[in-house]
Amino acid sequence: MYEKFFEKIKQGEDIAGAFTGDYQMILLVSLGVLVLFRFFASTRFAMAAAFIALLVVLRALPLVFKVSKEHSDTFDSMLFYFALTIGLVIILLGGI
Amino acid sequence: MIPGFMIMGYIFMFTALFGSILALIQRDLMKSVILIGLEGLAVAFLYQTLRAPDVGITQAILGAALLPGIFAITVYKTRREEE
Amino acid sequence: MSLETLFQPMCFLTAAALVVVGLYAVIFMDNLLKKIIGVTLISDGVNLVLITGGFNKIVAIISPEMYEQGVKSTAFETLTEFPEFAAQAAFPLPSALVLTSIVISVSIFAIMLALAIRLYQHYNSMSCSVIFKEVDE
Amino acid sequence: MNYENFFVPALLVAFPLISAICLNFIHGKDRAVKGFAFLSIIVVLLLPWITQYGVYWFGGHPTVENLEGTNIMLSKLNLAIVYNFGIIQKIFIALLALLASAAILVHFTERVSGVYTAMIMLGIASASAVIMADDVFNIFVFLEILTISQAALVIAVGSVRAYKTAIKYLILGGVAGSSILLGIAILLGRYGMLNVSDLHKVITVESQVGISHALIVACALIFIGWLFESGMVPFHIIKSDVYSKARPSVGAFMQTQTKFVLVALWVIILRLFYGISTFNALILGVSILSMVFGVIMALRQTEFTRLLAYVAVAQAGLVGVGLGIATEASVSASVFHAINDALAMAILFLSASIILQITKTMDLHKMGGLLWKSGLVPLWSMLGIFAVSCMPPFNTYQSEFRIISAASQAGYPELTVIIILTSIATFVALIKGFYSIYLKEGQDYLSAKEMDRTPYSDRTEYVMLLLLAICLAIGLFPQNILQYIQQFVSSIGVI
Repeated sequence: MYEKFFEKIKQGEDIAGAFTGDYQMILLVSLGVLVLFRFFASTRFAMAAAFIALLVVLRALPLVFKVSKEHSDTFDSMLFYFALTIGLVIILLGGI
Repeated sequence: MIPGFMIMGYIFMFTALFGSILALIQRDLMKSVILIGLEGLAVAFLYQTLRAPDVGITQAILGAALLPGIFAITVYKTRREEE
Repeated sequence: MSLETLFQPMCFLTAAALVVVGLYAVIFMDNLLKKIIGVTLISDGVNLVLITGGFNKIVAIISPEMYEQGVKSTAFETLTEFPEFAAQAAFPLPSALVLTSIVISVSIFAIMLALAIRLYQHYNSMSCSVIFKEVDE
Repeated sequence: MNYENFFVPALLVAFPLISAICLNFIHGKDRAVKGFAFLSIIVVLLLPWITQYGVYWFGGHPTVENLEGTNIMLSKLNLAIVYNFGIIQKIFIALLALLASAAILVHFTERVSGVYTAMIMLGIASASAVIMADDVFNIFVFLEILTISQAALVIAVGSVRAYKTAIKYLILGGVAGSSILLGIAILLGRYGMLNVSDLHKVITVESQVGISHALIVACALIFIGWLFESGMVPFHIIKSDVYSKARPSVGAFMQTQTKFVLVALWVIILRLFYGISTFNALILGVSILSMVFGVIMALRQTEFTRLLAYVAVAQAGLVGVGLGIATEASVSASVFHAINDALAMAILFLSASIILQITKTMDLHKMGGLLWKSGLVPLWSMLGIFAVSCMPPFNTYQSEFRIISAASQAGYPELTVIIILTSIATFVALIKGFYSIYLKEGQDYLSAKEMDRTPYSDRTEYVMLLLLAICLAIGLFPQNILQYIQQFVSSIGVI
């Protein structure tokens, strides 16, 4: 993981921002899992699930570069996420 | 006995649908613009059979004449073949 | 089920097909002009949904039997031909809405096509994979 | 002529539209454009304060009573378009007018473009119509006009990148607008009416039996339109792109529009679809995602306006978090946050406008060392950074504190952690931008001695000072505005 960051430093990218963003991602994933399971299952199960999610995220670090790669300005990715959202929203609201 | 305007309506539905699909699979953009005009006209007549004649007139002017016109100008200013 | 009763559902199906074809064009077609054509097809389909909903009193603000009663009540006694007309007439509100929405969508397409011409003059191509390629300028 | 009933709420929409049309016609005649623009700015700034409160029925059709012998479900039915104008609407429209006039005045120098001013007027008209209207179709029409005016303001920059952004925005906007219209068509086909209050009554009666599938599909379609208009998660990329490609002063105006439209449209969809069980959870999830992704992407940017744009998107996500929790305290806090954050972000966008005038670039790698070159602007923008990242004396602190306490009261203690970390990350991102612009050393243009002569617009600085003063005033006396917001939220009636 250290090497991955080191490569990015060599490429002249900003690392302080990347670290902050990474903390944010770790918190988002683990706390998001915690909230989800707390509402749809028991609290104890939620804590276990959040711990597992935390471990998975820590193994997959650094996440920020992957996230920012997905946030490109290309039209194709925008339309892809648009189409994904139309489906997800209808499913999640409980129609069809 | 099925009324005559409904038979016409089925024909217009068919035209609109196939016009739109054919417009999208053309390689020649001018042809697809003409087919889009056909689709707009079919939708305009469909409005007429659906008892909305005022919308039919507006759609015939805007959707079947003006819009293909602007599309045709665009195709004329850019390239005609799809790469 | 005769063709007569199927007329309105078939109109809805046509509109749905137009929307689906348009969405396909917007998402998957590469040519910029075809993407814009897809947006026109979507808006045509949505307008057709509105107009078809107004046909044949499917709009259920009033139940049909009660509507007949209301029309035949004392308030409308002098209008002898009115019940017949009211039984056949379409709901007028969607027509008014569609008029507005057609005009707005045509103006949006005009702006889009003007932008497409400008982009073509710069990139000499109408392909989205060329125009929207990510390059650091 | 009856002067008592002259300043009706419809004038708030009608006047900017008329002035936009006139400005379009006199485009090219510079002095006429300048005079007319100045006049319409004054009128637009004054109009919200002299308009009467109340409900406005177009065409003078108030309501009809129940017809004898028919089966209309409602006791009263609105026949025409209805506009509501209360204190909250007045605050929203007054702030919109303030920032719009700032966007016009900043570029009020040698040649004033008539079309550019007209598009800003169109933006005011459409946003205030969305804020006031109580009619679903009227809202659709003005959302489309809002999309057109925002795209036109991006096109006005005139570079190829701006054209690319504008055409992407227009295509996505066309599809999202059609999605809203399809939702309206389903509502109209099922209930036969367009007025939100009437629909609310009918849906309330119907939902005692059960939620129909048609209502759920309509909710999904209108929800997608809401996502586009408010720049939530799948659309945060294009929304931030639009903010950053337009001129920075126009960016300040556009993020204000987006935040107010977010709140206004949310009130309407909540009144229609509050019966659907997963609706609030969906809004909450989308808002958390756009908050976190917005702030992460802000940390990664190398262009100052894009950084500010992503911060604006993240703050809109924070507003959405409060709305998604949907208790009375959280909703009033987040409506308050929408107002505060629109003001605070506008300060930073205006400082970006000054920097653009001085350096002619927005790339953070090419800037640096402006601290002693730009007067007191660094101080104001530092205060603006404090205001955006929710530091105590400013107004955003008050509202964010209320959102956090409402979240922990409503049973989401995890959210408080995410919100606090978001504001810290916002601060880091903005300080990074501040460092690169003002403190970093060693750029070529500093040694070229051209910097001392580069003027920047004093007007922008005055507007920044005015906004800072408003921010401080609201931060010191928050209760003065918050009480009206609490009245407004309790008058929605479904939370």
